[in-house]
Amino acid sequence: MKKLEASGLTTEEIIQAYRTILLGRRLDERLWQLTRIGKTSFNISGQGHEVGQVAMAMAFQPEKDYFLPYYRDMSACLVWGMTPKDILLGSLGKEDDPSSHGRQMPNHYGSKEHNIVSHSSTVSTQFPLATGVAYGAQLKKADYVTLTATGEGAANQGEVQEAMNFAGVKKLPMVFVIENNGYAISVGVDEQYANEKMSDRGPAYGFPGIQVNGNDFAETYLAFKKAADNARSGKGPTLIELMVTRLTSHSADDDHSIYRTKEDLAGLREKDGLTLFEKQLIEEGYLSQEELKAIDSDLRKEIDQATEAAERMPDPTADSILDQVYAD
Amino acid sequence: MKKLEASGLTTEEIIQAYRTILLGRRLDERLWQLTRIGKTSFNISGQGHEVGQVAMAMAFQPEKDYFLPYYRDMSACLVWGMTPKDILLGSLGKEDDPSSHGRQMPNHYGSKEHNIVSHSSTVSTQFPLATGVAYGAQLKKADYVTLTATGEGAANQGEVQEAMNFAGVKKLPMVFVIENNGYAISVGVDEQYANEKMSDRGPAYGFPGIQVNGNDFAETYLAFKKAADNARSGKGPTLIELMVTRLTSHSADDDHSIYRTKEDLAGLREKDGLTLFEKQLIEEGYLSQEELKAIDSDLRKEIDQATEAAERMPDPTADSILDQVYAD
Amino acid sequence: MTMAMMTYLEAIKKGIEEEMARDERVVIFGEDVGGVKGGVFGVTKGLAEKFGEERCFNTPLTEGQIGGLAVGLGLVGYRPIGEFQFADYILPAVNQLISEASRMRYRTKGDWTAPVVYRAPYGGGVRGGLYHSQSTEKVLFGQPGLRIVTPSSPHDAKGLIKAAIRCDDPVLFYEHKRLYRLLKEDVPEEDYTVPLDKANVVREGEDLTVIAYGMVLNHALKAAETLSEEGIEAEIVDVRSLYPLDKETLVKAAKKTGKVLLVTEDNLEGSIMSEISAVIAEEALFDLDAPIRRLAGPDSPSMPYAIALERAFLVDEDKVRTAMRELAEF
Amino acid sequence: MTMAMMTYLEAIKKGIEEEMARDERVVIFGEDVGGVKGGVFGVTKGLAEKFGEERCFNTPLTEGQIGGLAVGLGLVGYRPIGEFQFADYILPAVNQLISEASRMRYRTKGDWTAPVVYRAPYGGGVRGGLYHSQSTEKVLFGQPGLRIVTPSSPHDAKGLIKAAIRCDDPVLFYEHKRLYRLLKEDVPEEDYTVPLDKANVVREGEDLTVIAYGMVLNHALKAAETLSEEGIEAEIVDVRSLYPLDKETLVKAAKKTGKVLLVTEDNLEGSIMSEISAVIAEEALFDLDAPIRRLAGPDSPSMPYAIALERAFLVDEDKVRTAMRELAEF
Ligand SMILES: Cc1ncc(C[n+]2csc(CCOP(=O)(O)OP(=O)(O)O)c2C)c(N)n1
Ligand SMILES: Cc1ncc(C[n+]2csc(CCOP(=O)(O)OP(=O)(O)O)c2C)c(N)n1
Ligand SMILES: [Mg+2]
Ligand SMILES: [Mg+2]
Repeated sequence: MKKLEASGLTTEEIIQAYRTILLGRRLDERLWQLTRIGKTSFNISGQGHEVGQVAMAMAFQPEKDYFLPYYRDMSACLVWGMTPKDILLGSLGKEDDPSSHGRQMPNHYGSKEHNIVSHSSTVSTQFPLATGVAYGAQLKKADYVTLTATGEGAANQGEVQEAMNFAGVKKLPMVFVIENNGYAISVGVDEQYANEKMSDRGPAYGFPGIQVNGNDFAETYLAFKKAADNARSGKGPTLIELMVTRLTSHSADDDHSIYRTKEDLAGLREKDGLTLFEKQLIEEGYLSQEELKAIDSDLRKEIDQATEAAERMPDPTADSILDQVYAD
Repeated sequence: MKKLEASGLTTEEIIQAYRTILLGRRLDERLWQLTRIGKTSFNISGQGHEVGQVAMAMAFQPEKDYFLPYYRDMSACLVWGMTPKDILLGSLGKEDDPSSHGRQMPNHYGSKEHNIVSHSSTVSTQFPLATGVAYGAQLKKADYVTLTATGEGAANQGEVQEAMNFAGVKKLPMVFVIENNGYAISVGVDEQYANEKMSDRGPAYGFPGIQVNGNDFAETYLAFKKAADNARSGKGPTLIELMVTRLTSHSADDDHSIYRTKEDLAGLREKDGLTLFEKQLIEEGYLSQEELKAIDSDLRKEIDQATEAAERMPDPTADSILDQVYAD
Repeated sequence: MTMAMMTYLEAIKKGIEEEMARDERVVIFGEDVGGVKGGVFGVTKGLAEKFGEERCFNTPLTEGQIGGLAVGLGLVGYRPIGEFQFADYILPAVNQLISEASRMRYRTKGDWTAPVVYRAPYGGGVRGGLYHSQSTEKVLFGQPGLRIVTPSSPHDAKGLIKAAIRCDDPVLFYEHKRLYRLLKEDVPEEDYTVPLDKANVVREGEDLTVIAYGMVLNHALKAAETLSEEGIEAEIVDVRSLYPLDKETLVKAAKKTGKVLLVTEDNLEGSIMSEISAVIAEEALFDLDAPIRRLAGPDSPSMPYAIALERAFLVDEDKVRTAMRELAEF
Repeated sequence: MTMAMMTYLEAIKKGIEEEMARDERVVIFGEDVGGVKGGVFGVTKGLAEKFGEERCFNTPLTEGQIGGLAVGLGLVGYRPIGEFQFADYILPAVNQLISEASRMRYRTKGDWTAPVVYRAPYGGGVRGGLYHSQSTEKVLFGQPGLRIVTPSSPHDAKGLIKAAIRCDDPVLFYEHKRLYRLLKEDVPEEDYTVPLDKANVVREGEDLTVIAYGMVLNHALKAAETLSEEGIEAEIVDVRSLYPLDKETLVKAAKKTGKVLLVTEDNLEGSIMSEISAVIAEEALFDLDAPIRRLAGPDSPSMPYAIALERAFLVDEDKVRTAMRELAEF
């Protein structure tokens, strides 16, 4: 059975998925560059999460569904409608940054225009918020679905349980995702939780919990499709544990070579969903090696242009510091 | 099969259990009296929880095990070593009240002497504390076990999840209890959680979760015995959901006839573990009707004496208001 | 204007009810808030029946969730009111209130907002012991983006809750649980609001200025009547807007008499009165004829249960009167 | 006395290490605290290896649990140190800190106690944006039973953390993250402690009194040097004990010069400086020659990320110097 075809998506959609996955990778590489040369002060990266995130996000209807992401969700936000320039404006702390207008650190993705709700740095506070957004759908009799994400470490926060518990009680139209990359900064899963799978927590709140391999595009897409469909049709929430890989250090302030074993680090490339996805594209005849390359060089150009455009944009000015503390 | 005998306890122990169960009931009745006549301002009652609590507490070794109770746990505290006078001193807000020296509201049971840790009114804050007490056993290489309790509504608090998660990770020698009486003040379980059983949450944190019928003395005792043994022998924590009945209104400030159905209220007596226990005692030949009566009148006398003794004790004086804010 | 006699509690209930009738985006929830109980104090009694279980509902016993649920509903256009059963139980929700509600507007420069109301009964003198008596407003005070208000009369209770519900900012609305049934007065049946950002001079006087809110404000008002017979006339200001403060009114009232007594039933240190003192010391120093005096509870961790201890903690009418007299005679 | 050059960070680490060596009841934990990482700032690096994984360990990412775990360990005789990775992330643990840690002793009249230390890096100027820059001490300030301290020099850092660990009260220990590597000085290698309840006059002067702590205290010290060349001599007091305050020292220093400048990098309103102002206004009013002046961040919800905004928020050396000069010339 062909792996990508199993998703049921069209060739066009699969190629579009690939473009977004690669865009996420190349854009993040650009953010690291900007950090290294001091044009931004920080980056936290979704490398190794891209395939899972794109497959996840494609299962939703971004023009009406809400997304409450966490800091690694750049690729999912691209599917939801944010542009590379939007992301860059945030990293550069520019006035037109749709996430925060330069007020939050980089990677705090949000966009009113695209139904992507702003998140804080305090992990997992978006979970209770997401239940409010989802309860709004019930009140409005609207058929939008709400998706919210966090990491496997942050998923242990009490607020996450409280939110999932409420979602179970109200059968809210929503999907919870735990992106499990095995680490919370330096803390491995053995020190983070003792249950076998984080997805086990869904049933503990009265709804399904499913673990999926985030490097398996079709498996991920189908699991989220089903979860989104269930939510939309009134069958209530689902928790999905998305198994992914953290290819980089936790953030620009971290060096994972200190606490990850040599074997772990050496094995990372093999666990890179992007490479696997490219192999599948070629094997299943979607794209040739040449075409992959062409897409890559297209995207690099797009990112260069976006970077230039973003850099030219104005910074927030000191006199705006008290704007929008309160209404009026 | 005889129900009580199945516990494996001696005749003496079973009769002792009965005395404590009945003492809990009669003492609580006294607290209600004191409230009605204005000698204390408040009561919150464990009526309907007594059989389960006594069976639970008897599975521990109060001379070394720690207990972090919640406000309905009077009967369990009696097993742990508190006396009726201790309880009364608390309800009357007396200086010698071992729970709080008159500083907390009634029913906030605690006793340094008996390893019963003070609890706040803020529900479930004792759960994280209990993990600290239990981690202390690991550090000391001591073989005490830590028991902590809350209600099925309060068990949804985020701090409960965080504590259970930690206990799973460290395989702490402890037992968590959720006393499920079907109501959190007026809120029924359907509005409180959507999982079938609260005990399902144990496995979600990597350890066993067991639901037991708190009116079944032997079942309860054996489940806690096993949980305590497992904890003591290094096999880690257990969550036990103790199914009990709330025979009274939530507290002296509540009137449950407003929100409980007529059938629910009418059926309460049938769900009273005390009556069932007495029937079993007679059926299985532990005690005669006469003997039951004799015990009852003994206990009533004991409570009368304790009440008189407690009432004679001094109140805290205004000038002590700033004592023990800080050390020194 | 048609008037109706109402308690402080009824006035709050009426305000909520009117807003729910006028704007279907208003929803209310919390522990025991829905169903037939309608709150442990009965503020929401009848609302579920009137507006349906979708708009007035029970939540599980989880305050962090109450805090965040409100923000989420606010994001998608609702006017949620989350009730904390006691002000003491805001504490598990502090993260949501500070990290989310109070910063949503600022961190998106207004793209997303949290037009939510949190209600919480606070205050002591009800034999509530350490955890049913607290004044927790100091914990949330000074978080720009969040408003904190509290009414001290039935009239203000109705107008202020209505203003809070209509406000585009998150508002933490404190209700003094001793005042619920203690105060009763004529309240307009018409629609009116009380501004969220204005202190209120509730009594005029020349001899000293008392600044307070809640139960102790009512003590000051009573004390002022008896002191008036002694020839002492107190200017009394109800802070009402606990945060941000209405500095203008407060400073003006301080300057007017030159003698300032700040009264709170909370502990002295870190209370709202400390900020008010600082504002006055900054802006009215040379108009003062006496040191600014703060009257407050002792610095014990909240209010003990035993009668003698509770009394020792409480700032009662006598203590207020004595402090007023002393200051007037300074 | 043998001295060794140490940064503020090294001094804290050394203090913890010495206490762990001297008292095996001391245990330390938090997110990334154990293992080889030893904290995101490296304060606990090496402690797990030295004292074992039982005494220095990682917790799951759950601050409420960190707060309560510490109290529980304190109950059974340990001297736990819980680390919050950033002071911003104390917020999920506020309930445990206020409802449990700060009230355990009082609510049992000393039968049970919580001799715990909570460490938290606070403060801005590190491009940390809204949630890695906050001064959250105002949230926990004024909770009797809880102590809050913060060192402003390497010397005090070592002595104060040691005193905190030995203290029978719960102590919230704030560490300014900008000072971690910025300050370096000779610190005694011997065992010493710095009292938890004493402010410290760090510079004597006659013209004005500056009261501050943390980064802005260090700005004031530098500004004082240059102002000295202009003939202005500032008395500078490090608050150090944020709660309870050492009122005696603060009031004395205020009276000495009659001109008081209170500096904090937090927002103005509800800050520790407001309480200090209130205390001085109460106890030193007639010794003042100028209104008490507070210099603080603007009332925006914490510190924005973009450079121009962060700068606009921060109270820097220039702003402190200007305020000092203005007040001296008043
Ligand atoms: C409440 C809170 N505590 C601590 C932090 C610091 N912190 C940021 S990310 C992180 C680890 C998160 O790990 P995980 O949830 O597994 O997500 P990942 O980064 O691996 O995707 C920590 C501890 C924070 N931001 N918020
Ligand atoms: C944090 C907090 N929120 C709310 C309350 C008010 N309250 C006290 S008991 C209670 C209901 C508890 O129900 P449950 O946990 O089922 O225990 P039960 O009383 O039924 O034994 C509530 C809401 C509280 N004490 N603490
Ligand atoms: Mg992770
Ligand atoms: Mg219950």
